[in-house]
Amino acid sequence: MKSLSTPQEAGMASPGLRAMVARIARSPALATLAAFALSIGFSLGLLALLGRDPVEALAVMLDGALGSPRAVADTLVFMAPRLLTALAALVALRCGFFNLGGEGQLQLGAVGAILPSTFLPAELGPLLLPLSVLSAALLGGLWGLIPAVLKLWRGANEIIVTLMMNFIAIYLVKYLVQGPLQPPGSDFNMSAKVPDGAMLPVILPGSRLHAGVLLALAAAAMVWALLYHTAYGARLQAAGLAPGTARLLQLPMRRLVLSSMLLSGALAGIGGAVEVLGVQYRLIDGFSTDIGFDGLAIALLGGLDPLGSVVVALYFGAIDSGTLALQSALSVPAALAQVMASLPIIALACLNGYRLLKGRPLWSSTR
Amino acid sequence: MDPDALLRLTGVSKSFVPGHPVLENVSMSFRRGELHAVLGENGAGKSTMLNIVFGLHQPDEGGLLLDGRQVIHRSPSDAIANGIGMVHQHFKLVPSFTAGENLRLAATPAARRRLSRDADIGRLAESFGLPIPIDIPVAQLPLALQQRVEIVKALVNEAALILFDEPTTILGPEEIAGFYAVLRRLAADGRGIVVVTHHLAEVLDHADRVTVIRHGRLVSSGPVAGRSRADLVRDIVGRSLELEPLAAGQGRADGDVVARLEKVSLAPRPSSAGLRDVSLELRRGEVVGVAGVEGNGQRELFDVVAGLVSPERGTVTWMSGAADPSAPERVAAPGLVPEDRHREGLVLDLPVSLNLLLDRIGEPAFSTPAGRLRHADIASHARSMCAEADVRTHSVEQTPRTLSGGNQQKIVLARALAGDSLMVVVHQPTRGLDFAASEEVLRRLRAAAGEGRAVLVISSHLDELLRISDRIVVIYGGRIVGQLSAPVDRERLGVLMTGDEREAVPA
Amino acid sequence: MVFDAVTFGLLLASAVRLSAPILLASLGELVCERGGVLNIGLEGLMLFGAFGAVLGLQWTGEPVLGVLCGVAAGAGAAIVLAVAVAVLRADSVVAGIGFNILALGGTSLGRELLLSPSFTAPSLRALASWRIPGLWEVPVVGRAFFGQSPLLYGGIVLAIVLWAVIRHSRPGLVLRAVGEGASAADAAGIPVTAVRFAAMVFCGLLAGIAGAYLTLVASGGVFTDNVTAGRGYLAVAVVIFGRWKPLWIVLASLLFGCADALQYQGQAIGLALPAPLLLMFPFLLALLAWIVMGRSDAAPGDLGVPFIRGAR
Amino acid sequence: MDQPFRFLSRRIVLGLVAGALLSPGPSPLSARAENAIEVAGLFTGAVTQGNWDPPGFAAFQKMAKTYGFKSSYVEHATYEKAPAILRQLAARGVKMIICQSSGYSAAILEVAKEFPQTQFVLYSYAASTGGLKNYTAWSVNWDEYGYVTGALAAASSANKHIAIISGEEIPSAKRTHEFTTRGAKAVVPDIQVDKVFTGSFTDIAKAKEIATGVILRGADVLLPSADLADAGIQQAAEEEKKLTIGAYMDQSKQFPGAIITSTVLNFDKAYDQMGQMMKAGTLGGQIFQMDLANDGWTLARPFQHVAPEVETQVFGVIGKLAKGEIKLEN
Repeated sequence: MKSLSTPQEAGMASPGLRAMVARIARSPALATLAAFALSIGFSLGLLALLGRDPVEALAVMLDGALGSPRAVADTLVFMAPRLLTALAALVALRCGFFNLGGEGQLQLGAVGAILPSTFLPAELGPLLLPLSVLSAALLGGLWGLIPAVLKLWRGANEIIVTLMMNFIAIYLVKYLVQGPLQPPGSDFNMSAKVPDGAMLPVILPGSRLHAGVLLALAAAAMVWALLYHTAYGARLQAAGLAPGTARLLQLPMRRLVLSSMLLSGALAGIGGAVEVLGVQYRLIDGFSTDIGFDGLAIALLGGLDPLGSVVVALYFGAIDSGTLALQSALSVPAALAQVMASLPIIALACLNGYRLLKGRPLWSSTR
Repeated sequence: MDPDALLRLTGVSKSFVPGHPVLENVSMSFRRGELHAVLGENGAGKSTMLNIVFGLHQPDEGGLLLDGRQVIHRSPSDAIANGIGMVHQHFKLVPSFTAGENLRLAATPAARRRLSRDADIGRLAESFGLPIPIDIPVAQLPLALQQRVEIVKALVNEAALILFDEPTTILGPEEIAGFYAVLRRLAADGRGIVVVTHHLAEVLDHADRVTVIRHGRLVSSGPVAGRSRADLVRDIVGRSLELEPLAAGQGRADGDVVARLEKVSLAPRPSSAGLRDVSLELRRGEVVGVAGVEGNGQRELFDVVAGLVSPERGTVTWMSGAADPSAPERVAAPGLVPEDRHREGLVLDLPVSLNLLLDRIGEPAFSTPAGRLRHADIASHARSMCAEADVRTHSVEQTPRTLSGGNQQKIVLARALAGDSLMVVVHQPTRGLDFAASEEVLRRLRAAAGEGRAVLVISSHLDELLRISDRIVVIYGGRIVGQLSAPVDRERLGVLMTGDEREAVPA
Repeated sequence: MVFDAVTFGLLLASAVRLSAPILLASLGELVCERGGVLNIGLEGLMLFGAFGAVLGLQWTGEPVLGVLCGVAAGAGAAIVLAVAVAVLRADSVVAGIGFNILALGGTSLGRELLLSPSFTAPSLRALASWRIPGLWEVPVVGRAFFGQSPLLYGGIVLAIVLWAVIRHSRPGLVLRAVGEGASAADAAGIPVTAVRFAAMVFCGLLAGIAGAYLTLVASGGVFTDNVTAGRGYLAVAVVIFGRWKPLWIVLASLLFGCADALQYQGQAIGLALPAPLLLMFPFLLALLAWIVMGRSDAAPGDLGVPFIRGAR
Repeated sequence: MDQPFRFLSRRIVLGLVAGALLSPGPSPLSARAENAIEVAGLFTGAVTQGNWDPPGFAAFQKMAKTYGFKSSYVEHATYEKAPAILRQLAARGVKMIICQSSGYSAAILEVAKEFPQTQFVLYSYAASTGGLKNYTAWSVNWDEYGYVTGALAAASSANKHIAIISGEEIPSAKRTHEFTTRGAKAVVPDIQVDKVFTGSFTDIAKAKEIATGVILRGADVLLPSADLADAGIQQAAEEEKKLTIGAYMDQSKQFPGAIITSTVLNFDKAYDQMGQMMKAGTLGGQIFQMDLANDGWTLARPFQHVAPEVETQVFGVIGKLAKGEIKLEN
């Protein structure tokens, strides 16, 4: 173990690289950008490997994501539920609760969104929409409350519990659409179409742009105001950042955790409602392609900030509509979208870990 | 140059934040057979220096010479292989492991053969004169015994140089003498012993040589013989110093009772004694000190008096006294200064303004009935609190993470004293603070009593307790074993703090 | 239909077979978690292993080489994840989730690029079941315990070996120390980062075998996208359910295998529960286990905490 | 409160870069104006995997080549994304979009009315085209398919015990189970028919597990109806030396020891018809039934592993169906 080299030589494996990583890691903006740049670069390289022209591919993606009003509408429509699950993730994370259950809460929200249409008379007309969104929020919120209750009273590990509850929710939806909620004479595992009154109205004629996008943006604004401009938000942040201090000052920890998970679940639930009432108009088995997990990634990449999340959610929406265009125009395998969404998460986790190593994390997980 | 040196530091510099060196060009040496004390204020760089020697940190400049050869300690394993052992302030023991497992884990391959059976380990520890129980998880041992495990760990690896980081804070005055006797014996066998400490008396009584570090720079290093207390203090603080009298014993013992504990008990836990039938009265205008060796129930006492934990048996009563005749039944929550200000006192990443007002953020002055924050009012109120408490920030929007320890503690103290509470409970109020900040904290606590509050100071720092308290109670094994009024007899206090040694150390 | 001896035998054999991939993966996860790393990326590691095994089979035509390729793929993927988590201190949950999505997309891309859909697998019988002469024909339990894949027998042997190693050997002591008190282990001269790295790679190795089992033994040499279908997440739950003890984990995986098997044999004996509810059952079981057992003090003290030298 | 501003700098930078990156440049797609008619295909899974999408995709490619269409396709087109994909393709000017799954019908019914210039085509099963002029469906007669395969299995079973194994419990699968049972009972009245769902169209391991189970219970002919997971059922039959059939395409080479015959869907015929009608401009508002009588699907001959009488018997049933001697309607 004894070494005879000088201290200067020691730890100089590649000073240039170290310095660069350190510089990127010192600035959150740069780190996030670097994570995105890294993943975009990697994906383009992958495209080249697949025999596609990366420049053309990039152009196709941009065109598919933002090239026309319809493309922008698609991007926004993909963004809306993801933004809502991101807000859900960040509300819980800010309170120190690692909620990986956004997917399950979204599924339950989707169930909640069609319940009023199923059980209430269609004559309620436009009244059905607020009722549906409310019921989605309620069901999602209750689903989110379960892991919080289990953690507070049984000491259950929220990571495992929320993960398991995702699967339970997915199979629950599967069961509902193949049994109780399936209308007779249906060809496929899905619920009946909701009446017009329960649909989120299209706000840009000729496109899919529906009012759910506004709902999501309003939710982002609300969460922002809640976090930074209310006493509740201040307590929530304190509880998440320094549970010991919160205990000393006798902040109502249980109430904070429960309410933040109720809110978190409700937001994810509304995400499910937005997808069901704005896009599908019915509950379909497998309607969500990991929207909940996307939300978690967005929240982290957005610096656990509501407005940052809007920007990153927009990026995820653009990737979704862009890779669709890529698929249909250049027949690029669909799996590329997953690779592109996953890379910034890993890159950012590494950058943040490196900062932690140097004592300055981007976000602090207070687990 | 020191020809007898076992280990020499040559021009060591280290900074964690660029431009803020923790150590600057420090050169010094440790010798065989010698007890070497290192003195300095908190944050002077003593621990960093030890950590560099032990391979926990790497120097930015300079290096180490072991027996004249350049060595690099990239990790503790390098240091251990080079015959260096360290007893950390916060013990580096795997809490769920037994002493036997901990020793086997830490043993070098050469030493491992002697440790294959628990009985061998027990015998080996006894041969060093340091018997330890080897088959129960170390977390369940008293701190003094955990320390012993740490020392045996270094001895098992045949360390030629053993570093101790503040080893006596967990020992009672009686135990300290015994502890130095052990160190003396280890040195006599030809080992080098380094002790980082705050306590000048220990240094003058036991050390051979002393080194003083101030603000990361070496101030003096040489034999203890011929040094005086005042002389060392000047080296440590940078000026000669007369401690301001804090008027201990000036408080009134006849003020209204603000809080009363009656036969309060909490079950003991691993590494803590719990509380046993503790009765205590706190009165307005009086500073009560709680003396004791760490881990004897201080934490539980803090929690119970603060109202954070309900006692399992016994009662705690808080009384409003005559403070608020309009609402005599209302009892304001006590102002609290916890032991660990980073984890329990502050929210390091929220602005100073919120930190100051977090417990009152819901009051009408700071948020609307609908819960919206009145940012302007919060900021102006926070600014006035900062001014009053001498918290030095550029703005109240700054986060405490960017402030010095002293400023951080002032924020916690300002919040504790801001309310109309009649009682302030503080735990280790000056830990980690430099001299001036410590004096300021003690002065404010004394002033709080002068204003008519009841002040409870729980501390393991005897000097500060003696200076500030009107009355000192001694806690040992979760029990109040004695009560002394100012002026307090230091020796008597020491005897009480050690309790009944046969009961405490089941060795 | 009735619940007769034949049904019981079938259920048992089915349960044992279905528990195999979960058992193999959770033994890997166990080593990781005893070393302090909560490896949520297990699902992704299994996927890479499953893919690598089929790729190896297509390249070489040799089932055993296929398994080896699966192991190599699992371990290789684990090295990438370990660089992120053990070396760069990436949060293991965040990085793990990202890694799982990457694995889903990456193996799917790989399948399109590298695997031939028309490949006909050679007989995998030698790998799929190893009928112990004489014993496997014993009624009821014969098929369940003496006609299984050698990979499964290997898993059981491994569980026993792991139990002995973790409890009674120096590597086990070091692993536990890193998981229980990383900074203490560091001060004792244990290279914490290296131990965690090695634990994760070992986990990848076993996840690779588990993946190979899924594709080569259970699916006859075919890789489909998302072939793991949540089994990796379930394996993480099994480790916790099994209290971080190898032998309990064997039992816990068997229990989860039973829950899975009930789904098939249940339909056959006329248990009229809808398939999704039966599919939900193992996950529900994992959740209920939590509710019943509550917090465990058996969890490694530093589980999920990135090691930062000097942090208390 | 400085929290909102802590991320502001990052947001600005992100926004600027996103803006710079995403500013609409020359649109590569509109620039690629060619004269060839563009057609597109939508598939639920991968076009290189399983026995449903690959033969359909091959027929699609062949058709595009035959008629000189410019073709593109989207695989893994989930129902969530289907409306967006359809709109994207139609807006781009794709003239014919072929969707190879009955699950897309909801998306077509929603989107088709917005794009009268584009023809939407569904292959698999559809009961109605919702009165749309630009929606055409090729609908396999799955009732007949079930009846005939049921008869085939019953005739081949030595134990008088067969099983049909499906993936998810969808209405069409339940209907197929019903007709399979009817077909089987028509040939062997006291036959035992096990009907099971694996709950997944993709999990081969589960399908294989369940297939092994029903074999050990005594079934000796297995009818696969689980898409991608069929492979597991056929493997189980091969390993346990029992019989099964190939589905949608000739699979006798893959499982030579177990396949009696394969149902071969005449994708080529249907897709060619699509191309032809597209070229002629005659698509719209119709449903084409595909059955045995019009070569919509066939059984591969000769049968393997069974006595020659079985083949005779099955084709006897097929003959009666053609003549209307057996009625399938409820």
